[in-house]
Amino acid sequence: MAVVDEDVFRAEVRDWLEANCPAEMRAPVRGDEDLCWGGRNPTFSCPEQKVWLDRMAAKGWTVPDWPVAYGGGGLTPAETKILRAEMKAIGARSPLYSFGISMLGPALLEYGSEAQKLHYLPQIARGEIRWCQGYSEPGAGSDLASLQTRADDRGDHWLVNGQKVWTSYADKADWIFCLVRTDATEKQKGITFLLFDMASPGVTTKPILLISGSSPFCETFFDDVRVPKDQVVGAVNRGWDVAKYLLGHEREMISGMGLAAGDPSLGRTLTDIGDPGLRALVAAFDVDAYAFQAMSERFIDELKAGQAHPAQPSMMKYAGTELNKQRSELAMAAGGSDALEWDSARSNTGAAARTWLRSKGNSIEGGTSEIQLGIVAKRILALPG
Amino acid sequence: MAVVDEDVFRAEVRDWLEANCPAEMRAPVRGDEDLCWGGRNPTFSCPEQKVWLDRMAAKGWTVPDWPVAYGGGGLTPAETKILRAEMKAIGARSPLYSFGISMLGPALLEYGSEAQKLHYLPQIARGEIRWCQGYSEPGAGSDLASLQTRADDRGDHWLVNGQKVWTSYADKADWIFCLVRTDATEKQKGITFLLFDMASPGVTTKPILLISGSSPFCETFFDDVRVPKDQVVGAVNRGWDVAKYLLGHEREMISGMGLAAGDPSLGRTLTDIGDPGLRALVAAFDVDAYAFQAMSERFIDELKAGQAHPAQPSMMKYAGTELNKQRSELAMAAGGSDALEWDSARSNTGAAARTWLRSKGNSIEGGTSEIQLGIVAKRILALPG
Amino acid sequence: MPLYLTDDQIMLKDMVGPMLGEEGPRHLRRLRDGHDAAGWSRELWARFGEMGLAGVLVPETAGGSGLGHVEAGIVLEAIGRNLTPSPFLATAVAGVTVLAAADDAVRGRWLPDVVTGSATIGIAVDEGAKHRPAAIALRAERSGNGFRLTGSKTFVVQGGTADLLIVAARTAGAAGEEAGITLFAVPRASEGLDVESVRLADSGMAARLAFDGVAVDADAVIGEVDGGWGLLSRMLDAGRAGAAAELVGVGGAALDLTVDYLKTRRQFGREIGTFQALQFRAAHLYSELEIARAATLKAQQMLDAEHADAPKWVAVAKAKAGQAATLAVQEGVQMHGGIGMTDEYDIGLYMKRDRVLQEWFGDAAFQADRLAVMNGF
Amino acid sequence: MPLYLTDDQIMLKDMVGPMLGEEGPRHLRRLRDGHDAAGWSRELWARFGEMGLAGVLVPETAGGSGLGHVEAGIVLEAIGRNLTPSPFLATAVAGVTVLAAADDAVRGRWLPDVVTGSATIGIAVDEGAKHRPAAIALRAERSGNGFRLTGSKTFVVQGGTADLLIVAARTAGAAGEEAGITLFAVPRASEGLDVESVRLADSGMAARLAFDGVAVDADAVIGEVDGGWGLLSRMLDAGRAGAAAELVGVGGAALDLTVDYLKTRRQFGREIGTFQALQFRAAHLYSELEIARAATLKAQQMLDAEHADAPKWVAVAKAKAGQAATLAVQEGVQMHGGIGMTDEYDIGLYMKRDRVLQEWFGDAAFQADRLAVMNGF
Repeated sequence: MAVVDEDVFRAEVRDWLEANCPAEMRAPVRGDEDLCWGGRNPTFSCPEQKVWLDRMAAKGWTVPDWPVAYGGGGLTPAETKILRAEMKAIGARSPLYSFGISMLGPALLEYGSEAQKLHYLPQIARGEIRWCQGYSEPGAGSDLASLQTRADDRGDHWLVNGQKVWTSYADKADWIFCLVRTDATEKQKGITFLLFDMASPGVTTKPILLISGSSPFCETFFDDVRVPKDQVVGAVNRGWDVAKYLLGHEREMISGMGLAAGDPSLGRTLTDIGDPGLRALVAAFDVDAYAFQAMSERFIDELKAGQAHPAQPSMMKYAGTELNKQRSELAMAAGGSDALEWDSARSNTGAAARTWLRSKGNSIEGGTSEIQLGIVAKRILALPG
Repeated sequence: MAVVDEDVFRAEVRDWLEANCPAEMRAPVRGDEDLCWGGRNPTFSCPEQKVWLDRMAAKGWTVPDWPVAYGGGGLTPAETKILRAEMKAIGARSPLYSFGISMLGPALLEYGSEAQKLHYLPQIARGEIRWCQGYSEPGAGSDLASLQTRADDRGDHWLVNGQKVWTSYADKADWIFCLVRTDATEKQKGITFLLFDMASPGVTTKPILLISGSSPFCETFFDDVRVPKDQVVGAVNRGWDVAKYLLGHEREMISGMGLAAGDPSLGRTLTDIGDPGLRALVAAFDVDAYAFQAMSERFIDELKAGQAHPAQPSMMKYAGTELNKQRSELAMAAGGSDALEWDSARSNTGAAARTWLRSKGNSIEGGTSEIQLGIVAKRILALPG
Repeated sequence: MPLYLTDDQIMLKDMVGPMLGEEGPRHLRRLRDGHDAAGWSRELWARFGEMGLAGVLVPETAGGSGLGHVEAGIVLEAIGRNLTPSPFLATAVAGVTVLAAADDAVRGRWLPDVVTGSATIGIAVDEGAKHRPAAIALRAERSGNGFRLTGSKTFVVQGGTADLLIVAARTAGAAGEEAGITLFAVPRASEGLDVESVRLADSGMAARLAFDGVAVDADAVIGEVDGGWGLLSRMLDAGRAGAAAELVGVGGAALDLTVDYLKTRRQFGREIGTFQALQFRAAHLYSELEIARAATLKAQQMLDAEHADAPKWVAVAKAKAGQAATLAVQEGVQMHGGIGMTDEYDIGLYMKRDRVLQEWFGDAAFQADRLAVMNGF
Repeated sequence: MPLYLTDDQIMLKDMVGPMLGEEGPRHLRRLRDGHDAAGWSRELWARFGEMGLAGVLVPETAGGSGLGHVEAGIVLEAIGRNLTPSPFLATAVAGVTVLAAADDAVRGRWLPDVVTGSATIGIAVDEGAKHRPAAIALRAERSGNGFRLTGSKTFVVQGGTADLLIVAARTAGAAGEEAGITLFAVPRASEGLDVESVRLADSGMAARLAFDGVAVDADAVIGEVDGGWGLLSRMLDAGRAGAAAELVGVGGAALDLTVDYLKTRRQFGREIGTFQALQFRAAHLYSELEIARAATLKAQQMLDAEHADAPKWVAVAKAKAGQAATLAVQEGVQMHGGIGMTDEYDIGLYMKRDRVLQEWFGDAAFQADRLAVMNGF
């Protein structure tokens, strides 16, 4: 796109946003309740939230770079970047939070049939269907491919039985994209990527209480769930390819999250570090925090330039989550007994302690630190075995 | 032994030491040159060193708890303890340093034939023969049992070919006790424990230069060395049993070395810790140093009481050597640029830097930290695999 | 004295361990899920009284068991292993250390009730978020026959249910000075004393206290006026050694849970305990905990022997036990993977308790600094 | 500016790397085993001059290459990887930073010789065993038209062979104060200046200097009298960023040696690189080194941009590169096992060089403290 065209587009976007983004949607997000997730029975924190979603969806700008035929905006990468920059400039909130956009969509675009794309993608773009992801199982963990949830071929339908875990917002989702076993004699090559309605008879969910308190995670149970045959994405028994594609996508997203923004110093956020030992620990942490910020900047720059090693996200995920856990530990130490309070108003119902405990999951979810180190060892350092 | 008998024995020992231990042998050891290693061509730092060795050997007190028939003192454990205490009380030096006493002796006492005991043990007790240990090989390392040095049965003798490494004082020793492969089709069960004269044709040695400078270690080469058939300790192909017995013995000795003596604080030995970060590191180290001292005390107490887990020496070796490396690192940091000097008189020819570099070997020699951790995991924690 | 338990001490261990182990962490869960206001069980505490455990450090002549810090540590290690909420550490260890030094009047009033398990004690020292005993600023000013206390305290563990509060106040000098501190025995139900109980991450309760000219008699003073630092330090050291013992229990249980998990959980077709990296980490953790246990026992023996170096060893024990236990719960959660993050599994409860014990009586960095100061650097 | 090398910078890297890599550590061994008095090769340094590397930071108008700290870092990383003894860091990075600020007289006298590689510079700042620049006590007192310098300096790297010494002296105030410091250009061959060269663990040479009323003219002053702290800091920061780059090279080479060893050495019937615990440690080390490399490049870019935050990033880079390189050499020796302890293998040489670079211009603890102070805590 020529610079002149860019300027024209930028001006158009700016005008449209000025005219269409409600003032309420330019205020900073205060908490989960301000996020719009859409779905069959959407909850809106205010009428303007719905207006904003509908207007953006009508332009295809909830998914600006998807093709227009699938409900997207059909924008080029350069145009998408301009749209995001202009939204950021006026503090516009994201109109829609959606695993459909971030996770299922890319899989459908890559592996879905034309019919599937035309059916599912516009629903996602308009926020009509809220999706959840059914990968993890209690017995599988890091060994994702050892999953046991079965889909038996019953001629005109699949019969699904089994259990998923760590299904985020399963209790609020309309549909699930799910890995199921369709061939028990193979490991990776017996897995299929299936879509189905969470309102199907036989689906139940149960929220998971974490050590930090309540969570969006659920256990999800399937008891003789009937799924139409055409709801497979990609080929039967080739779901692992789809999953791997998405995992790479997700890992890249997670590894870039929260990177390189603001001053990473922990010490600057603390009011009084009286203890010399603690001060030394915080000073040493700050070195690591700044250094990792530089690494994040480098990683993002290399990613943009196509220079990053494909396994580098594993290194970033490992280092970033371990650092974040350390930050939480030190913040707790600095917070002392005040930070131990669990449910007082003074402590914002134990925000410090809950954040600290929640941070422990960072190095487990999305591939444990051990999994990431193994990937780095084998794929970057080319160690044998 | 009744308390009365103990008192009588103590008085006898005290009188004998008073009369027989030369004044020169009551002065603290200043360096390697003050240690008496005996051997065919012994070097004595002063005539009194020889007098002291001869008198102690005549009493059998170089090996007080060995039987009299084998050149020992025939003392009971209680008597041995009294002798050591009385020697310590007057600051008497050990009359003889000897791998024969500390390593070969116990093996011969346990596995040697009566003829071997009568032949070799008195020579050891009198310091007439200096022994070295031939276990490690360049290709073996932690996998000791994969050794390749061959002893081929030639009817009336063994023909030894191969190479050993890390042979302490091989260039000064008269005889070697050595693990050799007598059956190439087995691993542990093809190893034999062999004794032979280092003056045999075909034996050559080459000292090893370490990163810290010169060392007592040698490479030792065997080229068609003929060894009489009766110089096998234990059964042919059962040398691994002997080696394991000795390794346990050695590990226990190493893990008890330098333990629980004096104030372990590093901070107290430093004159000026101006940097607050370094001070915090030293303070944290001191916690570990005191705590490990308590562990050493506990370990020794439990060992004496027969309560220590048989694999506990592995834990002590691991923790103790890692701690010692850390101490050296911090001592270098505290010593700053002064500690970097390598060959100046001011730095006592780089004592600080050489000690620091030498400490790196602690967690490698005598079984690496990795080997010890594996032993703890399997034998104490009973982890599988 | 050899650095291992005597036969009598092993007997005590074999009695207390199974007693608390029968219910284990379920006891804590029951209190927590029932939103118990005290956060600990009066029933169980009465049993501690009957068994002579509440008076473990009290001389037999005063109705106690006449045992020492080693024995108190055995009880605390069991408490730590089972996460049993209990007034034991604040009352029977720290509190009793001060009461033993009190005049007949205070001692006579409180000690018998403490020994039987019918009265508990809260330790009111900290005023800020971090343990910094020399920084005490709560003022006690002479008034008539006694004193009036004005100021605030925080992190008074179980202060809301305590019958008696041991309050460290400043009668002279300025915050930061060791001189000028006086200890007072203050009934919780005193006029002008506001008590706010807050629940902590481990589900236990701690109080924030506001003293608004609380009047106490002269005989409420324990020890010397202005010269309370020594007694305060002895109380804190008793608490520190006790917390170290509980931490060893917390860390030991976390290690055991984790090693069990490594032996049973299968991934990639084999027990995860066969993975070398996890084996080494478990072995390192074992090593750290064994060392912490030795350091803790050493500190307790030194306290029992009233050795001059006891404070050094106490600092070492609290620091090392804290580090080892923290490593144990961190490794525990990580090696458990996702389920380690769920409330359903116990490992997270150990992580929460460890954090509270870390802070109580000063964390590892505080203890290391104290050790350094005692060593003159 | 993206945080990776530009094409021009990659070209420089591809030129310098192979040039020094051809001999690699054998170059150092040759100098060492020949007991070379200088500890570095005049021949190689002359080549640096010819190639424009000695003048990398010198403007083209002054005969230099007019490049920046990123380019200097590329050279230093290659120096680190190959353990090449070189006056580059002291002379072409730290020394030149000060010379650039000197009056025409001093600049004109020294800069051309530096650029051609025929003169080298020694940095005389430290007076005690630890880097503590504010503690400078060496006095410079006005005397006639100039000054007389009295006091001592230590750890003047390559000071015995340096033609010019940059000496930080105190002209006012007391040791510990940043004000009152003045920088002087002092020829090594000055009367009253005693130079003792000592060999360090890495086989390089450093000097201890004793100034006994050494007389210098007024125009030997570089920058402002009493106000030298800013320029001194800039010089030290240039040196720190450079040392960080060299450390990244040292650590990177140690990692590569170690990974190669893990792939070839067999134990228990397989390559030791298949052992999970070693794989994880190698992967962690890789991660640390990548982060250190990023931090170092960031610091260099900030220096080149003369950004106000450059000193912070320099502190971060020196600290992080130091830690990562130290981890690399420690893990390297340990994973090599016994042969890692022998002089025959190179890994130990990296360990020695790492230690010297750690200390030079302040170790990781010093830098972390500096960062904290800059961040106001």
